[in-house]
Amino acid sequence: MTHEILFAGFGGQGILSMGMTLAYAGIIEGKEVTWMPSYGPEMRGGTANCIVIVSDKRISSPIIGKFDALIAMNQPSLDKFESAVKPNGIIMYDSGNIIVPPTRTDVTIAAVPVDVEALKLNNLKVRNMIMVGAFLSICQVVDTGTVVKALAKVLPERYHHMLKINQEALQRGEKIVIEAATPLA
Amino acid sequence: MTHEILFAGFGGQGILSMGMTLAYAGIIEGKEVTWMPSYGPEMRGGTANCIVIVSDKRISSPIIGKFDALIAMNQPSLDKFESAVKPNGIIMYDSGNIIVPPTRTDVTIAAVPVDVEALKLNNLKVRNMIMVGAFLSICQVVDTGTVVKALAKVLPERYHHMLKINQEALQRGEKIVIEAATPLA
Amino acid sequence: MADAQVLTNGMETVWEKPRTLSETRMHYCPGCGHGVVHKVLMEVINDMGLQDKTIGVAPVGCSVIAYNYMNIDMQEAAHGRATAVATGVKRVLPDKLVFTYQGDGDLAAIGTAETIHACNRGENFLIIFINNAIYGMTGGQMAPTSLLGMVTSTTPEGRQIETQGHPIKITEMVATLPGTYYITRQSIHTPTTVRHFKKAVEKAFKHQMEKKGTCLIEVVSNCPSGWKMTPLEANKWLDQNMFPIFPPGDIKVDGKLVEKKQVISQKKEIK
Amino acid sequence: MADAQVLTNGMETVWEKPRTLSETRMHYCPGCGHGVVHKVLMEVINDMGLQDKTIGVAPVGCSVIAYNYMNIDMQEAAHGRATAVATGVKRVLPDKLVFTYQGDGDLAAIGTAETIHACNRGENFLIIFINNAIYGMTGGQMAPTSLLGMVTSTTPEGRQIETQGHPIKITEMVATLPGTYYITRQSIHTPTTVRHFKKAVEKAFKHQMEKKGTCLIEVVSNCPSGWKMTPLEANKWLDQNMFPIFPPGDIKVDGKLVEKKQVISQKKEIK
Amino acid sequence: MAVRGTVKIDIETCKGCELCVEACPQDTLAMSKEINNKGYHYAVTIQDNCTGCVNCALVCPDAVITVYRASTQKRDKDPVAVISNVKGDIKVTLDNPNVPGGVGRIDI
Amino acid sequence: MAVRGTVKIDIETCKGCELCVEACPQDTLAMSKEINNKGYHYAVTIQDNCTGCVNCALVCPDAVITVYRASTQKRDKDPVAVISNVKGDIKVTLDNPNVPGGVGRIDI
Amino acid sequence: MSEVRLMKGNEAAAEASILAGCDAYFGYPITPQSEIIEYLSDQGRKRGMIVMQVESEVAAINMIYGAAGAGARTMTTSSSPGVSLMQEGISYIASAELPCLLVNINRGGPGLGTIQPSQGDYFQSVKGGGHGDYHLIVLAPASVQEMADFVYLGFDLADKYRNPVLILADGALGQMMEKVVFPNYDPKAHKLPKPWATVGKTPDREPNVITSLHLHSEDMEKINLRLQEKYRKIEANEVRYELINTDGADVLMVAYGLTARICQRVIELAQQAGIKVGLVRPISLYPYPYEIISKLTEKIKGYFVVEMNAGQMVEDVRLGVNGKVPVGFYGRMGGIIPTAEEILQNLQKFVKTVSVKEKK
Amino acid sequence: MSEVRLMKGNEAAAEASILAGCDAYFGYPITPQSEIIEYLSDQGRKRGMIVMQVESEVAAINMIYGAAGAGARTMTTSSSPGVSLMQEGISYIASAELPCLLVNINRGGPGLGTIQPSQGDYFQSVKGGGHGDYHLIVLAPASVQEMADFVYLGFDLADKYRNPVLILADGALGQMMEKVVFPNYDPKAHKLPKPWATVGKTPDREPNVITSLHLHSEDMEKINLRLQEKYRKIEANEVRYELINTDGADVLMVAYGLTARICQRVIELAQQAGIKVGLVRPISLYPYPYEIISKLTEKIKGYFVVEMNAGQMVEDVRLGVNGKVPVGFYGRMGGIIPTAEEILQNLQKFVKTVSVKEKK
Ligand SMILES: Cc1ncc(C[n+]2csc(CCOP(=O)(O)OP(=O)(O)O)c2C)c(N)n1
Ligand SMILES: Cc1ncc(C[n+]2csc(CCOP(=O)(O)OP(=O)(O)O)c2C)c(N)n1
Ligand code: SF4
Ligand code: SF4
Ligand code: SF4
Ligand code: SF4
Ligand code: SF4
Ligand code: SF4
Ligand SMILES: [Mg+2]
Ligand SMILES: [Mg+2]
Repeated sequence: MTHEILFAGFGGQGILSMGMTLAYAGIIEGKEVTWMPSYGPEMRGGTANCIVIVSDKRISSPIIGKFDALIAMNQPSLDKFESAVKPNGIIMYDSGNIIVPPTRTDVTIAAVPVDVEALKLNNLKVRNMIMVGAFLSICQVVDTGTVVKALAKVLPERYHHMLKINQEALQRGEKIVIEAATPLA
Repeated sequence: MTHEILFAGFGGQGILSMGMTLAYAGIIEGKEVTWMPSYGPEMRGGTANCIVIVSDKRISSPIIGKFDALIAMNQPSLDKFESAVKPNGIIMYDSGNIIVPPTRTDVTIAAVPVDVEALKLNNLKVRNMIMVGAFLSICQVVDTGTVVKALAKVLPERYHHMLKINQEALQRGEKIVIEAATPLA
Repeated sequence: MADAQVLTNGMETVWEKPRTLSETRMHYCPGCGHGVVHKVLMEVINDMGLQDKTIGVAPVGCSVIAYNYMNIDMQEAAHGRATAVATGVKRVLPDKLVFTYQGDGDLAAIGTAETIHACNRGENFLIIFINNAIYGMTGGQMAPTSLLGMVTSTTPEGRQIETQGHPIKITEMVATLPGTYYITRQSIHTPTTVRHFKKAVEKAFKHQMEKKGTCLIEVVSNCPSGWKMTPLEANKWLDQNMFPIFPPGDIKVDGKLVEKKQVISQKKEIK
Repeated sequence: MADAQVLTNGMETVWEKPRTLSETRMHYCPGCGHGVVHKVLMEVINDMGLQDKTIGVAPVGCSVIAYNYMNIDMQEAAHGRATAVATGVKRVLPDKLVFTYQGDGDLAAIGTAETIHACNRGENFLIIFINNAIYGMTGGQMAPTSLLGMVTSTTPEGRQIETQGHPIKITEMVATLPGTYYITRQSIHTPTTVRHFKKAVEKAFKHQMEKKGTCLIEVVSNCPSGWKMTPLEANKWLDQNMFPIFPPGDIKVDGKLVEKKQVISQKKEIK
Repeated sequence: MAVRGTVKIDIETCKGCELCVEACPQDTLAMSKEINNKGYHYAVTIQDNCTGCVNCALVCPDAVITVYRASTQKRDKDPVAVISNVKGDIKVTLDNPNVPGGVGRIDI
Repeated sequence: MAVRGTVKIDIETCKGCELCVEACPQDTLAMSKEINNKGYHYAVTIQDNCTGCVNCALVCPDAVITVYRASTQKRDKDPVAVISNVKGDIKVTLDNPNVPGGVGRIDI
Repeated sequence: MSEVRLMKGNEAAAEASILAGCDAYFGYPITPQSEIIEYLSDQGRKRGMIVMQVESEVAAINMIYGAAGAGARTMTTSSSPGVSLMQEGISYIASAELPCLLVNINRGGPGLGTIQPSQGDYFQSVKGGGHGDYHLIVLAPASVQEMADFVYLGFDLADKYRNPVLILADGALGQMMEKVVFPNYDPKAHKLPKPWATVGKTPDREPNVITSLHLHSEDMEKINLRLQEKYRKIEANEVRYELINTDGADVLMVAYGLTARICQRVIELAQQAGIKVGLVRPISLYPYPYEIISKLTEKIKGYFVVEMNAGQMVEDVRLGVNGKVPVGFYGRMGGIIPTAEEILQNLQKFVKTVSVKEKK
Repeated sequence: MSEVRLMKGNEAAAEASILAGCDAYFGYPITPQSEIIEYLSDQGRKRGMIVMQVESEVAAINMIYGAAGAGARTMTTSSSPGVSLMQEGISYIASAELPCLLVNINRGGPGLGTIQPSQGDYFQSVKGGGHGDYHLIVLAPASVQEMADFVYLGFDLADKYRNPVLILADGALGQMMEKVVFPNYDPKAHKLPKPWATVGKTPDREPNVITSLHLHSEDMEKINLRLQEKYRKIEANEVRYELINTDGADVLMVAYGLTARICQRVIELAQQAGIKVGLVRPISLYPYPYEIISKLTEKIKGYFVVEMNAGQMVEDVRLGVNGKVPVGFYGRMGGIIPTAEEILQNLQKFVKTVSVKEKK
């Protein structure tokens, strides 16, 4: 099984680390992974995106034009990449930031209100983990438990007090999708 | 007719300008010429030499390994290039500077006491023109008259008062060889 | 525009974006000093009517696409070579006005030789030197002007003398060269300093018209992103940490070194 | 040897060629200062017993084959890059002694950035800077230190400020950098100045052993060939024309700038 | 009381750096709670006590602010808080008589 | 009178720059009229009044000169011209009593 | 040390250089390689490496010269414009035969260009961007693991041949993350003695001199001949390549680095489309695997080269092929990475032309 | 102006640049090209050219960028190590499409090497020593007359294609004297308008910008494609070569510059020895005369390349030949100029092998 996922959004939304965490979780589960950022002009701000491939076998090209899933964290990203999702693929988007939803009818679409959920957890920094949790509940690329382990690797020591809240965020993300499962299916 | 001549000696002996004057004279007579210095390491002093080719037809290679004539102004130059003269060629050398004369028997050899002659003219700067005069009397590459014209071109204006003494030197050079003609032949 | 309802009838416009500054939105991070400098520079060119006479040279650095913002003819130079490029321009167009717009990495590291020799030849152009003590564009590495102990991505333990030497005061160095005419260190983090800076730019262009030689204006500036601060924090940090090492004030005026470092005048002043 | 008959029985040798100077005949022109500097340098290394601890770096310039004369390990550097090469050497061999031997073209033109940044980092080595106001090796072109009005093969009408700028005083410039510890300008055209120069070299090596930072000794030297003078004329010209622009004396001692230019002591002195 | 000056802010270009807020001697400006299309909180006027001193425009890196001043040099007292162009629940500060008035705040 | 010092000159390495001649406070040295194998006139001693002051050796760019000094510090007057190692017709200058003696000429 | 880590290619190369016992690093920041100097500024310094951010690339390469000449394992890294600035220094290092490791994280040119990945520096790397006849040993990694592995290999080859080694990788390889395992590499066991280094002349030997100057042509020609002899030896011993799916293939793609990875995907897609293609992946770009390319001509209808440039390696492939089969090319420039799909499309066109030819 | 003068190649190039209306020269001394800067410092300045000896080759090439961008005819000259230092700047100039003239008086490398003549910078010149995909138009004179003539030609081609032009000549061509005639060349009639130059923005147009930066890959690729299109045009229009004695020849030598002159002597000697050889002399090294080389394969038994390097142009000849006939090579390095006699000797060996092959 090979999963080819695109994470996209504003710089500063934690796009790259979302992908990195997922990739690390893949490694922990003994899979092959690549994480490929699109590094933009040498300036702060702007948009950021990364491709993550998690696979059971050796990964040939880390560069792909079509994706199994798109995680879009802002409007421009959704607009730009909606058409790059394979038929029967998945589009997850941050409904707090995205006003015009996707229009494709041949893919699974999930609107995730990460802001609202993050506020519930009293921590806006975990928005991206809520999204990851939500995504994994739809597409089990790796175990959420592994993601927590991966976070312990990805986060520098000084942030390890944040592990717990991130774990909660992941679970929160999983849960809301399950709650909303029927309308999404 | 093509003449391939090598001038060689110490830097400062006017080796390069001897060749240059001859080449310019060739041009004035409507011939093809090349003048090729061997430019040594980027330092003052040391040895200097140049190849001059004067020909009636287009000159192919300006680089040659064998010469019709060698004008040697010091011992190392004579030692180094004696063997590079073609059979039946000419070796002219400054007998004031060269103690061990050439040993070849298949070439015309002329020892020219340029110092002595220059002293007679009361001008040590014209040694090289004495040598050119001597050479031309043996091998008429160009007319000595043309050489005088060439000098007017080669010498910067501020040295034009030197033209007359150079002309005398040329003639002096011609004369001593003619005087010595019998033993040389 | 949301402010359209604000009534401005019977009012005169006392400040508006100069038309020499293009409509293109600048890519600089919020609060970055580059924008302020661009704005003032273009104001002066506008006010003095120099748009058709001025050629700008901006090398690689955050301001590499300054040509998108400055509505004048411009050349983008290789990293460190702005003064060489400007020499080429100015020598063939001696009656035009030329300025370079360089960062500290550009002017004081890779471009050191070009900077010093342009000043030594007294190239008759203006050097605008944005000293933000960091390599902004490439993501916050140490610059030659980074302060001792300053944490950057290549000095995670702070800049150490042993391996990285001292912050270099190249402005003071070039002031010692007879080719330079007007050398000053300015900043643009408060309204008053912006006014002073503008005066300095005007002065430098006038000197250039009179063919006085090289003028250099160092702008002690910020890099909120590289310093990892908010713009307000950055400007405060600049005031407290940069100024002791890079004190503002004129260093050379009318071809003469200013004996005591002159502090920017405290008296009230308005445009 | 023709002098063999000179009687030296019962006499002590008070000066002989140091064994650190190789037997190879030097290629320098008659009277060229390079030879004197080589000799003194090798004397010091000999006297101080540093032959096995010293690595020299000579870049392109007339002294490019200094390695043929100096009986120590040496590296030949690209034109202008001697201080960069020396940085590489010294950083990996911090307990060895390193010096560069550079001409004015090398150190003050193409190598300006490397010179200034090595000094700014306070690289713990000695820079010997031979200022002969000309590019000797390439046949007498203008150097950055050529005097105003000086005729060279690239300034046939004399050096003009307008196109070639002023002779650059890079020694004074690097003295302002905190990384430098001992900066002095010497000459070697008379017995006394040779003695002074030797003292300076000894001092610099001692500072290096104590890891004090960069030491630079500028030697105001001659180039009889490039200047088109006899050696005696050249030394006289040096005295009369070079010294007013490049006054001899210490510029920075023990890490502190010397306030007034100290003139080389006039009192009698013998080795 | 007549309005002495006013500013127009291009809120879509504003990057929310707050430098103008800091620079305004009248506390005329504040940051919106709303964000613009680029995701920045932008500067807004929260009082109509602007003197047209230009400080805000001088420090604004993005040349976002245009400043107007009343042609007549009438100087009234008693400023009144006029709230304009507010999208969120901004804390509105009334003109503080202790704030130095006049035409330019002095900074070093 | 005893000889106080003397020098040995490697005439084949000498490049005839004359710096030693200029530097010698005793006028002990002069240039030969003859040339060596490299074509240079070389330095020779023309008097035996050398004091072993080393000046000549210090300025010699080619490290051609070795200097010896009498171990005893006897100082005799009356220098005598001793001509050594002369190949050509060199003009020999006798020691000039006006030349400053002593151990080092002061130059700047 | 056999822990599996997720790292950027740049970081992997940096970590590997620490493990390879690199004594000293001198460099200058430039995108997309700055992670190397940043990683070393932290980890390298902590673990005893001399790590210096210096005034320019020109200074950096000449510091490498000095440090290598003094016997150190030493490395610099940069990206295209910075590498161009190093060309004089590289020529000096090659001429003086100093072992060292250079890394070029290639971005799009010419000029300032773009910071996006490119393979536009192929010619500069393999034909010699500097003056004179010299060669770098050039290695082209295709994965993050190889970004690490080629660092040890590079240092070892540099020592073995007293020759500078260049790792040429496009920007994407520097920026992407993959898993990487660091082997047990004992630098002490690998570092060769350097009796020629300038470390201070001891009484038992003549002075050591590092130089590339030989004023007399005869001497310089001797140096040139010695270098050429060494290059022949390198060409005989150090050619490295990978053959993927070459058996039974009608057409072989030739690609290195990232494009070789993408071509592997092309093979998968082509199989689905019923086209029999394989891949020759040169690992050493100098010495170039001319021989295998020549040999395989006997079994195939054509070669199809894929690069992120205007077609530079094509010349080397053609030199290997020597007219025996047609050589096609597809490339993208300016920082654009071609997708497997577009390569396939162009490959199909090529397959058609060579098949038509065959029929005639 | 039709006076015949005796001049060094360097001086002839310098004089020609004055006559060609070169507005500004920026350079740095280096043997064996210093005569150019020296001649211009005297004659150029006197006759109104801006002539600057500047701090380094790096500065010089960037001043060329500035001056060319400001619309001037401009030139710099150097020799091998100095040219290596210019590679970043050259890549920028090529990318920004600025017309200018560069001259490399090639000496022996690599490294500091020797100051004697060499053709060792062939690869650097024609394949691109700088980063990225670009080409210089490269002209190889073979006489002092051409040292002058190619200066006008070079400036004109530079203007026509907005592309840097390089004159590549070995040191001997710079140092040797031959007669030279300067034609009547009116710069005003040749200089093309440069509406893109940065001379001050007038109200009637948008700002002119000289840049090589294109942050977005799509934009950069467009630039790359435009450049490639230009190169195809140059390849179609500007190939220059000379054929000497090719009719009826069994073997053709290929040589450029000074070696082409020597090979003419070889032809004479070979005729005496009863061998039928001719010479293809590429004049433009880029664009390279592949086509004629390919065409002539039909009539000959082999090509024999002669260079003063380790065999760099051989690759281009082989690319032209494409396997049809054998390609031999003879070269000298380190500053040694091969004599006609030694070339002949090696040529004879080659002739023997190709004749044997033929028999089989
Ligand atoms: C030859 C070369 N080396 C390195 C770089 C990468 N680079 C681009 S900008 C820059 C430094 C930017 O710092 P600075 O000049 O201070 O400008 P700032 O971004 O801080 O305004 C560097 C190292 C480059 N483009 N070219
Ligand atoms: C990159 C490069 N540019 C130019 C040269 C030519 N070159 C050799 S030495 C030299 C200058 C010599 O002058 P200086 O450094 O003053 O030393 P000097 O010969 O006067 O002692 C030059 C320009 C070179 N070798 N390399
Ligand atoms: S990185 Fe720094 S210098 Fe660059 S735009 Fe951002 S704040 Fe300004
Ligand atoms: S050219 Fe000048 S510096 Fe060089 S050796 Fe001769 S005198 Fe000395
Ligand atoms: S013009 Fe002055 S008073 Fe008005 S908002 Fe701006 S800073 Fe405040
Ligand atoms: S200074 Fe300008 S950009 Fe910053 S908040 Fe104020 S209006 Fe916005
Ligand atoms: S040692 Fe002194 S006295 Fe003797 S020759 Fe030399 S300079 Fe003259
Ligand atoms: S100083 Fe030395 S080289 Fe010069 S003349 Fe005297 S002995 Fe000879
Ligand atoms: Mg900066
Ligand atoms: Mg010099």
